[in-house]
Amino acid sequence: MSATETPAGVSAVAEQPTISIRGLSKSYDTPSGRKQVLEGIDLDVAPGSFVCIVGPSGAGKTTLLRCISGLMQPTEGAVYLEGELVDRPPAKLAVVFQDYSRSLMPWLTVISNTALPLRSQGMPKAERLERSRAALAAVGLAGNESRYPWQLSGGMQQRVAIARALAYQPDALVMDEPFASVDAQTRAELESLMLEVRKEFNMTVLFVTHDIDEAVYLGDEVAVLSGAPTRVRKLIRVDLGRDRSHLTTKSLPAFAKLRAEVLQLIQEARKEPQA
Amino acid sequence: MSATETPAGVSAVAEQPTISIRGLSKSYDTPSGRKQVLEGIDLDVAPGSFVCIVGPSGAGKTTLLRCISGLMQPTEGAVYLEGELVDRPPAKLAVVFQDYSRSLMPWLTVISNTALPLRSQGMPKAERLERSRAALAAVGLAGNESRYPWQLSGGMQQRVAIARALAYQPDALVMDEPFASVDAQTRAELESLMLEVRKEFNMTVLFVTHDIDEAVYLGDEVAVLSGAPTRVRKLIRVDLGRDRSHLTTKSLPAFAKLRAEVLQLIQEARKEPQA
Amino acid sequence: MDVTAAGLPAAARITARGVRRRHWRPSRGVLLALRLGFIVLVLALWELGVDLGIIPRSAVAAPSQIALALGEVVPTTAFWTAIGLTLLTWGIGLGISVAVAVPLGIVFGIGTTAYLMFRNTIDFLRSIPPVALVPLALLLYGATINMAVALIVFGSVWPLLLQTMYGVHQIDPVARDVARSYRLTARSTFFSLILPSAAPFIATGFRISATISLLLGIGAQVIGGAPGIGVQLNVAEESNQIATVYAYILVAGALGMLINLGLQALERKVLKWHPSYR
Amino acid sequence: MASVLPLSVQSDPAPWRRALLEAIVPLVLIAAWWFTSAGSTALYFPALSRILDSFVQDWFSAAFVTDVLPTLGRLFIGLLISAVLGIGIGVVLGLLPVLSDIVAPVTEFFRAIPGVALLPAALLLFGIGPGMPIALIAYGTVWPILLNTIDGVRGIEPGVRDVAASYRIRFRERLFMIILPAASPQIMAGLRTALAIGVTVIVFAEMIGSTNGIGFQILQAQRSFAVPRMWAGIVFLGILGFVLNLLFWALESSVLRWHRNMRAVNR
Amino acid sequence: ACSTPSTPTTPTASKPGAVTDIAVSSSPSSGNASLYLPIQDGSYKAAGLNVTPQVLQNGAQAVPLLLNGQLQFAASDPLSALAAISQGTPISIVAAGAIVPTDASKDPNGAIVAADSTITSLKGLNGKTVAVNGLNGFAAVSMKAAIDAAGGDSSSIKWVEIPIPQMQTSVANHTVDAAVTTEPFITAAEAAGSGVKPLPGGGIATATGGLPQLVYLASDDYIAQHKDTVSAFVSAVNAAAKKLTGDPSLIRTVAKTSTTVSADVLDKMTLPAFGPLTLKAMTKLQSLAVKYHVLSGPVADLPKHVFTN
Ligand SMILES: Nc1ncnc2c1ncn2[C@@H]1O[C@H](COP(=O)(O)OP(=O)(O)OP(=O)(O)O)[C@@H](O)[C@H]1O
Ligand SMILES: Nc1ncnc2c1ncn2[C@@H]1O[C@H](COP(=O)(O)OP(=O)(O)OP(=O)(O)O)[C@@H](O)[C@H]1O
Ligand SMILES: [Mg+2]
Ligand SMILES: [Mg+2]
Repeated sequence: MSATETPAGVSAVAEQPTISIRGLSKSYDTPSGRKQVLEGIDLDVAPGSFVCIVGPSGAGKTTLLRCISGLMQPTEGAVYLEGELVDRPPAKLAVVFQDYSRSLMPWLTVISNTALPLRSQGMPKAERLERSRAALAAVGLAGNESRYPWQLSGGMQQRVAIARALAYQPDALVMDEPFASVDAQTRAELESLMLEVRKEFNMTVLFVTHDIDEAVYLGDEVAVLSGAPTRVRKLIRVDLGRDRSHLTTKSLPAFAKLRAEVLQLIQEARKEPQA
Repeated sequence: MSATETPAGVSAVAEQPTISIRGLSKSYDTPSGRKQVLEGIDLDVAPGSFVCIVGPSGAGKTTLLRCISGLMQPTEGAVYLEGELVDRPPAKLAVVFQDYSRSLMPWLTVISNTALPLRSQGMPKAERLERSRAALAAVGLAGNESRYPWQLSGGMQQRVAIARALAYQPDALVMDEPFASVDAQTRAELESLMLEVRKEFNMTVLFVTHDIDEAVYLGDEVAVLSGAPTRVRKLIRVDLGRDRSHLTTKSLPAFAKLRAEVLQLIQEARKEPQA
Repeated sequence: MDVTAAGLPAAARITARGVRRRHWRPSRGVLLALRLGFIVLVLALWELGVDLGIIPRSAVAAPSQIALALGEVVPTTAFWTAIGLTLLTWGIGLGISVAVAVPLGIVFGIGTTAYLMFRNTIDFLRSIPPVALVPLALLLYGATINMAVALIVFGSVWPLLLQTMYGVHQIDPVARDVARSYRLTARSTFFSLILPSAAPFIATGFRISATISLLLGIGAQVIGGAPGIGVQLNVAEESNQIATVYAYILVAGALGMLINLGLQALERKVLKWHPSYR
Repeated sequence: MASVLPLSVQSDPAPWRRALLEAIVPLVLIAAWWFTSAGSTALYFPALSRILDSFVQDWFSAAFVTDVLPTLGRLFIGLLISAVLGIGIGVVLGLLPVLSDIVAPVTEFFRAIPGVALLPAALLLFGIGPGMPIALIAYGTVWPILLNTIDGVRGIEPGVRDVAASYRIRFRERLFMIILPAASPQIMAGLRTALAIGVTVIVFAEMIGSTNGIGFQILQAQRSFAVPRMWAGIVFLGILGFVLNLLFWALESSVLRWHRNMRAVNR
Repeated sequence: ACSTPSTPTTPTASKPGAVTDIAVSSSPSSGNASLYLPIQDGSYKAAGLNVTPQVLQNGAQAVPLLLNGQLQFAASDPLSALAAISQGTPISIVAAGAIVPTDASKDPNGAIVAADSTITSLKGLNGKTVAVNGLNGFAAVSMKAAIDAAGGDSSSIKWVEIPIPQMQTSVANHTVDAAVTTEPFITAAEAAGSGVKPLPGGGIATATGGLPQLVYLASDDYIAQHKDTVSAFVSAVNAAAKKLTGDPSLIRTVAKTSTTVSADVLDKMTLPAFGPLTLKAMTKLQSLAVKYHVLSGPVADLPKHVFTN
């Protein structure tokens, strides 16, 4: 991972992209025939950049993330992580799943869930507990360490899943609607947290969201997907600088313009005939 | 259910409330002792009114809804539906669960999931299929009837759960963050759908959301909960009339004022010491 | 808090009335009493059945007679030796079964290829009655504990193997993806995902196999003469002492009962996260 | 398919590959048995060829009608009874955990009663007609089904349970569209276990009061030291179990199709 | 190939003065009195044997134990022994236990019928359902022979297998019409309220009087290697049989400790008879076995497998 600071929103073409998606297509086999979901997706994510993905429900965002994280093989095309073909889940990539409640192990306490990937890496107990505790505190769950996931509210479960990914400290982080179930205030705090974390660890982040404000506020780039079969309809560069804050950034005229542009694109996408 | 139109946002004190919550407290028994979640909640929901509930993540919204829908017994206090004590799930009340993916039966197709409650009521096949199909179409899922839930995206699953509740045509509808996983555009459409449905069937709706815009836009009243142990911090009357639209309503100055008020209350709530 | 709007009664009074709980859970003491009560009821019906001649005395002894016979048998060392040997046989047999069945079941549950290769053989083997193998077992091991253990293993490996396999199929696909994407090591995947996922099924299988082991152990004693309460049972049977026969049967049943109640209690602890026990 | 553990569900292999995989181990074992036992004079380990001779003679003759068919009938009826009882009672006890806790000591007691104790009672109730082997088969096979049904019903996903309760799904739909499908993976595991136990119980069930049947013949062969015949009977039961499992597999894959497909998603 | 392991687990050579440990399977019935008496009166010890009886349910299960050396001798149904020998099992009959008396009035074997049964003789069993302990056992064959000797037709009878302890209930309930049983169950049948009664003239002495109904087996290997031990054992058993003949009180004394039959039943019941093993008796038994299809033909070299000093 390069240590040089890339100007926000400028795809580092000279540099090797952290994530590179080339002509990716994916179709599902169903009893009623093949269902083409993704069709020829091309996308480059520069090291340390934060790319938000927005698109209609059912467009194929989750499918795309699953291909990127090596959980699924594309029908055509390929994904490269730091130049290497992704044909299995790569080591330094973490995922926050959309279906957070099922992604937590009900037999493990909150802290054990968070520490599980670290434990599997052989990290000493003290260290992994400390890291997990810090991650849980960061998402506002301090004090819930020894409870079980099914004793938590939906939003709390979702934050456990986020804490697990953060504690893992991956090079690349893939998040599927990670803030869907938290309240506005917590959400704003988590957004700030994401920006901080990204800066601190120079993480590359791929972030699916349905909240357009969030996409524009967080992203260096926003990829708007079309309706099925899905392509990248437009990749919008967000030139709002790297230091953002809820109060100032969101009141910038550029923010409002970008916001409107994304909204417009999504509305058009949804009007396209669905397959 | 009364046929007379109640002025929006005016609690019909003269009339019997559809849902009436009296001194409701709830605590969970955990190995580390009792955990008080709700503490003395009082709330009346007039027939045909739309009440939104907002509050910090983990405040106890889901817990409250579970008590109202008879799935859980309060530790203290009681809930009445149309004057009758709720001590088991009442017949004319439908629930949309927060954990939608677990609330769909994976062994049933989408349409069977939607039609199951109707089937259980003994509705003839043709009628229940028609109703279910209409409900699925209303949430934008036409054409997915014969697929299985696990073949759908997260947002689509969530909409199946909504369609199931709508097809049931209950007197009272309880929804727990029902639009959390759908895109902005679909969300706006579903919001409009909710307002229409409410009007058409004169349904009473209790609606948990984290989206403050949504709460103010949809609700006749917005109940803001405090942090744990949770009470109703404030019940805000939303005097925006019954006919609302995204374009006009959201640009009203009253809307912005209410929005700011709710946000302010939530921020305060989150700052309270957590139990 | 007397906010009695619209003529509703005060809340306090309502809760006092007590509302229907979804799952009524008796306290431990009450449960114990109910259990004992049910046992007493069954014993009373049994006693009455025999006393009134509905159940012929010559076939089934009355509980009172059995109690008398038990009174004679229990103080003897032969009785306690027999129980000890029976439990020893059971423990070794079940232990080996678990050690074989659970790992194999997990392998077969995970991999299609392995399962396809062995499923026919397994279905063949598990349909062979252990009773029919008694002469072979006797030839190989004699009328010993080893013989009984061999029969137990042959009979009780299969239910556990199958249950484990089905349990592995139960893994939530999302949890599976978590394990893959965080690249959990084989060890972590095994202990933190596969085993807990399959645990409810394994627990059921464990209770099935535990009883089968006991039955096969006693069977091997009755038929093959391996040491244990089966032999005592034979002795009593040959001399037409029905009450003593039933005393031993009662003991066997009681052993099974205690073992399984113990296993259930253990299960409740280990699976406290599971919806059945939450 | 190279993850750390092959956790992803492997795709079903092509039919020919599948057939090959399924056949290879049995073929190897049969060959090994054939060659190691050839010319054997050991009393209890006769040559496989002698067993096969006996097999053909014993089972593909008049005995098919007089012994095999009656046994199959008893097995079928016995399993049917235990499936109905096991699932029926299992659902009731699964839905009423308190009741199942109360009766647990007594059921666990009866479950652990040795077969020798059952014979007098069975003889008393069913005499020496076909009722007795049927009853014994049912008794022997009901437990795995019962236990699995209870545990399967108890372990139903709370989310699903909440839906059933809040929509007031009436009992019929709750049973057939929620409880049974939700518990079906575990019930199927129980049935599968019961199937093989049923085959093994035949020998025990036809030990007393019977005058025909596969189990009866195996016991007679064993007692008269006709070891090849005894082996032929054992092999027959093994094959019977294997065939029944094939049939059961067809049933299971239709009942659990949703389950299999759901697991297979996202390969 | 899998071969029969014949690992002698007990001390082999019988050096003078040394004690040889011997395990014998038996059932705890009074028919084994000639096995138990030498234990009690010390004649085994005098002959340098230390005999440990082991209870085993049926003789068929004892054969593998003889072959693998865990047992040196085994009590067995004589027909089961003949069946084993006819299949080439390397075992021999070394001694007789109880013998069917020739005097029908002293026969401890017999049939029972329901208390309200109209069957009065063996002939009356024609066409009925009769329970036996083992379909191809000594009792069944003897009873068939007895019925045919009494002018009945044993082939018209439906024979079913039921364990002896369950016979009384089965007969009383009319599950079967009659059952072939032995003491102490016949005495028990005489008791009022048992629901069954002995069938008059239902014994087997007429058909198999003088034939052994219980024999002791040893493996051919063992006999070949330990001729002295076998002889010592057989002599002790035969001597005991002689002592027991005509001394009912001695039988009772032995049975009191070797079985769990209660003393008052022992006092009432018909006691077994004892006698030596003869080739003539075994040959006769063999021809009955062939006649009633227990054996498909005469056993090749039967004399070799009947051990007579
Ligand atoms: N296993 C499957 N079999 C068949 N079709 C599937 C399967 N999984 C997903 N799909 C289909 O693929 C499409 C894309 O699904 P995906 O989950 O990627 O959408 P998404 O963009 O994440 O939507 P959402 O925002 O609602 O989560 C949907 O139409 C869905 O029905
Ligand atoms: N089964 C349980 N045992 C113990 N505590 C529980 C249990 N269920 C919920 N809680 C606790 O009760 C509190 C309220 O939970 P609830 O699910 O009602 O919150 P919520 O308001 O719906 O939050 P969210 O917006 O995140 O869904 C939380 O602190 C949670 O940890
Ligand atoms: Mg998605
Ligand atoms: Mg909630």
